[in-house]
Amino acid sequence: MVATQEYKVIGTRPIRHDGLDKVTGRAIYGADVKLPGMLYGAVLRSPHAHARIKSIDTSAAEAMAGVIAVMTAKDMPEAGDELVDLGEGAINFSHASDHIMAMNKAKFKGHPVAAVAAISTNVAREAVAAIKVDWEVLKSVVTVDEAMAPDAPAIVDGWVGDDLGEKSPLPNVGSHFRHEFGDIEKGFADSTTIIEHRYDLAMVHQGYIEPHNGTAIWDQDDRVRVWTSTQGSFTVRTQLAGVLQLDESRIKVIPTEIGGGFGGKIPIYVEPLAAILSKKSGGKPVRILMDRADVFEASGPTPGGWVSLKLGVNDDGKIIAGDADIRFDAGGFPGSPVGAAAMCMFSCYDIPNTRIDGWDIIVNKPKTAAYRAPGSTHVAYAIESIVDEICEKLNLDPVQFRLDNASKEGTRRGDGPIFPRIGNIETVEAARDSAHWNSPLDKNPGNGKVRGRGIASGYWFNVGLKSSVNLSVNTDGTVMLIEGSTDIGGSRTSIAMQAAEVLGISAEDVIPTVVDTDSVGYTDVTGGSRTTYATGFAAYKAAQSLIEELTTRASTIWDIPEDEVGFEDGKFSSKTDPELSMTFKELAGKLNETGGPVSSTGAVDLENAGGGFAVHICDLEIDPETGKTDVIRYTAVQDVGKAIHPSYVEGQMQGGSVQGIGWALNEEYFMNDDGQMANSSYLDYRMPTTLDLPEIETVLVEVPNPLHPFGVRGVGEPPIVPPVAAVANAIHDALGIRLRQAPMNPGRILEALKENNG
Amino acid sequence: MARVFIPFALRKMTGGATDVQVSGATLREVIDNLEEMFPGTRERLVQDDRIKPGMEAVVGEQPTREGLRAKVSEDVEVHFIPHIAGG
Amino acid sequence: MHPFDFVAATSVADVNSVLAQHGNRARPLVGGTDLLVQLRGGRFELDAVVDIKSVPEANVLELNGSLKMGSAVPLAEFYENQGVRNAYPGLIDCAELVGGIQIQSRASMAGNLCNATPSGDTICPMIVHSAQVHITSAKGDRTVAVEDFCTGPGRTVLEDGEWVLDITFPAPASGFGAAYERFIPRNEMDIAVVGVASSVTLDGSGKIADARVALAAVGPTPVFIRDITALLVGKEPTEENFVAAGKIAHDAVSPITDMRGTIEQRRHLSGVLTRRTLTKAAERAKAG
Amino acid sequence: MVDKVHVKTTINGQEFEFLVEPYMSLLETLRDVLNLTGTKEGCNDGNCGACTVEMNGRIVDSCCVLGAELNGATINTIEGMATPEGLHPLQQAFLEEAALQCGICTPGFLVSAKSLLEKEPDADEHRVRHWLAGNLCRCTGYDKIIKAVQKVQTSA
Repeated sequence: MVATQEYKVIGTRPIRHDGLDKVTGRAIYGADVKLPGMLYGAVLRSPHAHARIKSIDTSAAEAMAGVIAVMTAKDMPEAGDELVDLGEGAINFSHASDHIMAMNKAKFKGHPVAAVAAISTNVAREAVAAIKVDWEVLKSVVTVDEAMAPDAPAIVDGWVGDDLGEKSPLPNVGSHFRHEFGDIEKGFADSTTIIEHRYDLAMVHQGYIEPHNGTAIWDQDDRVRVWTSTQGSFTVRTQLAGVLQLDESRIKVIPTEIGGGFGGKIPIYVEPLAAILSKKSGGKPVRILMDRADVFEASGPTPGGWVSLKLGVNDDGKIIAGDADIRFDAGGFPGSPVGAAAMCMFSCYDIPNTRIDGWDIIVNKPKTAAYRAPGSTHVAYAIESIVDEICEKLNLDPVQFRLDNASKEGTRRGDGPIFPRIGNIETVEAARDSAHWNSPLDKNPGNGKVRGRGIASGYWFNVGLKSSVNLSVNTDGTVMLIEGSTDIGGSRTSIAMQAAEVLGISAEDVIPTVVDTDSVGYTDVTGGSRTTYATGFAAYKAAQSLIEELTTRASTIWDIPEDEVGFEDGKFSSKTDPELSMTFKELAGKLNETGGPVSSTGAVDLENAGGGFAVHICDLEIDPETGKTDVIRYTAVQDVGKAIHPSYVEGQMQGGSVQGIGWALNEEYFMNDDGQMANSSYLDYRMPTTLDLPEIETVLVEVPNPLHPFGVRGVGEPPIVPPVAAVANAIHDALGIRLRQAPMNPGRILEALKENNG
Repeated sequence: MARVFIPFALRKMTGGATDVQVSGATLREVIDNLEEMFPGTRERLVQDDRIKPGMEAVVGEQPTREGLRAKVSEDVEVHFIPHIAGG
Repeated sequence: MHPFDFVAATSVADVNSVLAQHGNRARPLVGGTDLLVQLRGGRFELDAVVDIKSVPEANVLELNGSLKMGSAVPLAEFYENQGVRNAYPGLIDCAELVGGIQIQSRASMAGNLCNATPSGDTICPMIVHSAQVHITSAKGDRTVAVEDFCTGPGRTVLEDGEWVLDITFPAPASGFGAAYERFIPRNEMDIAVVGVASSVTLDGSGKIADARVALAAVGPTPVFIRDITALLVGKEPTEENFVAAGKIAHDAVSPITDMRGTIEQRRHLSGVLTRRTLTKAAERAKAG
Repeated sequence: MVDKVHVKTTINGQEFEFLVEPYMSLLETLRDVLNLTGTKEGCNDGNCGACTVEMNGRIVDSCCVLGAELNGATINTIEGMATPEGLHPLQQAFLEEAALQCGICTPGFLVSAKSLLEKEPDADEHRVRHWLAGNLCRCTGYDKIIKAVQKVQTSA
């Protein structure tokens, strides 16, 4: 299970470089930015889920003492109405602009309609409260099924969605696509066991603790500076350029530390409003912070919706047919991750005949964004539950069934392409061999409660994309590493460690800094589980160039040909004269006599890192009288490629697992009849607390990724995929009921028990 | 010849064929030749001389990072799939 | 947020004077864990808040047979008092589960009572302990039983200028036991889906001399069910009788369906938790 | 307009004297008036603990306290946890155990955990989890946070 290659730095657990600032309160996050002369912004948000703006009267706000600037959508530049590639996903800037501030119509509760900059937050809020909007409240639709009704109100005016290559007659279809391979009818005809169910999931939020924020200066030369906590400063720059209709070179994005993202801090929200208010106030800095309710109601949660799945199995216990219909609510604009969901649908299994329909449906809820393996958790809930049911029905061991049907190199994915070398089987085997799976579970512990165990698999892609790194050598033998990947969970260190490994120095001797968009080459978002892989690869390349240059310098010092200088184990030495040898540090001290500073650049644009697989095992205890459920033991097994810094790999697995557990048990957007989220606070959104969890055990399966010099694979996303299904299967093991609606909260458990008992 | 998998939404243009053999040394040539075989397919795959936004071309096993310039070898599979993002 | 003045009161007279001046545009501040959040959320506006935490009479915690608890005594101070722990385990049940430690450092039972949410965790336990609320104002003092204090969601018997100075709990009778249990989906930090407080007093023969059951989050105010008292008095503290009491609770409550639970779930839980808390209260009564 | 309130207080052992708007929370006062931005806002309604500080010996959510209440009070924030001699053992353990990812909840957790270890140095795992339940973390799943606290307990 352990990669065989010997490393000096990789695989160790150094203290992260930014740790000291973060445990002392010194680290500067978005809300900590304070600039001289700064104004404070506030946003007026729609109180209605769906309403036309008949008029807006900002005069009272403008007249208030201390108010410097007021804006509405009329102040937003007109943006192009076409799809533009963002590297990580595509965007329609006209929709983006309308999303950031509603032009004619609020499409979800919390949709911004005006904003104010004032001398204090309190004045700004009072001014916002003084803005009068004349609303025409429209019927709202918040579920996929409501929004697809022929008489549903059209949410995006003029939108016509694509339905399998034709224009959709329904107003709220963002798109409908299909993947179909093999002979699906014959597959089911040949099946001896067929199980079909629909699985519903509520919309859920990433739940990062730091609210969105943005501080901007738009100066008289039309240069815009923006401070924000984001997963991708360059992505923010591209989005701002599109929405503000400026050249990218006029925009400088300065990323602050970021308090969690999980996909939700890729889109922009308040940043362009701060910029426009700054422009309107004569170039004064303007800071806007969201509050927690804003975050829930008006940032980018992950979709709710449903997955209807039918699986057919033959007498040999092989899945030979799979037919899925996936419908996601995109929010107030088209663009849910239903595409990725479809691509993950059958990824853990080798199924010859498959059909997948994906529907992206516009509803009156916040526009969805990515959330850790977006879409994959939804489909895993369906397929892993049905696989569990098949195993129960046919009396098959769930692990052996997964092994017998496992996708592997050469398997055709549900969306068509063939899998390269993947670690699915190794991961299932590691789960099979884990201490947890082999431990007994007392299903009736005698305290009136019952226990159950569930297992589930999951898959995510792990993307590659673009990253840039600059290195420069200090004369004391340390190396500065400049990168553009914002660090959400220790990536500075995992990237620095890769450079250190190449340079033969310690992790501490590589000093990483995340810089603004003016100061390093283009770098895609910290997301898609790509950062340690792609930015680490860029660091590797930059370090290789550094060694090349330093080899030249050594040859200068020793006055021998370059090709006679070797570099191994952190030492430069002559291949012919054993007396001539210098460590990296020694050579660094002599650079001033060899031509001055040495620096290098590494830039990559990588293919996907190959898929990552996770298998989770969940034990839980249920009070059948109340439906109260507690997870009492949990193990996450995952193919992680090579773990650069194992502590932070474990941390990703633990954190993703716990988000998934929260999703399974309690988290949801609870919508009231007016299309409004009734529980837009941490109090009622019910994310897991320390007391709701056991230790999260981790098993790292290290199958090195052949596409990366150290074998790195993305690790951040697969851990959120299996938990919902693992919890569902454990509930079934405990109570004999199958819950097909998430969250599987105590109320639903009680209802199901009641139905079961007649 | 590359084996080009036709996205479902385009299968009307290919008479229902799910995959077709198409010649071409680069993705651009493959798509051009596909257009000759099945008029109308090109504009569904390409915009402004690039793969359409929101879509990725898989040549072999992975989405290509080289766009229409991607080399297409004999017997390789070509797919057009939705763009993969992540969180 | 509408700007308001801050007054740090050091005497009952200070508080009375501010409240007399501003009427319903002023309120006492103890923990702030409800008040400040509600002000910030625009639930209502105030012109003044008066901090009563430095008023000596609001800070008493006197255990002298009965228990007198000032309205500013934070939950943490209450449950850290060993004498109180020994005498009133049924109150400790609720004091230890409001919010997290941070909230318990500040919030008081009187504050919880005056906030008057139907789900308030400490109100029902006070009811089953037959607690009396000491209300004061510039016009004079009066006393109200806790079960009569809340009149609707967020509404109480307090009139403009009045505030709660302290709450008195009678000395636990011999053979008295009480317990509180709430149902929440998580293990902390939640609002009760249903909360039930029960107290049982056993006579010398082990029969029930008195029983009080009150439920949270199943009606517009905390619900004190006198029918259960009537059912149980004179009976044995048996499982069967407590199940019957639970049935009464199940039928007597009038919950709503909202984000925290459904009508059916809340009725069901009312029955279960009534049985459980009566059982626990009776155990404590036997032990005590 | 309302009058500002005069506040004299001790923060991290140092005396401060300033005027504050009467309606400003302690959190806003620390961050916007005193520039002590180590205390973070996560929810502003007492449900995440990111703004935890110690006030008169007890941990509180500073979003649910008024700045004006500081008068005469003693406050300890994350900024006062390390001394010129070095980090607090909890800070060191959080670094060594990788008990933070994004770090936004970290100051609140550290202030809460410090208070627990001072009051109940022998708290068992359940009690540690119970004490810290008012502090939300979304990155770590809490596992490494609990281990870091336990590490300090066993090495003390």
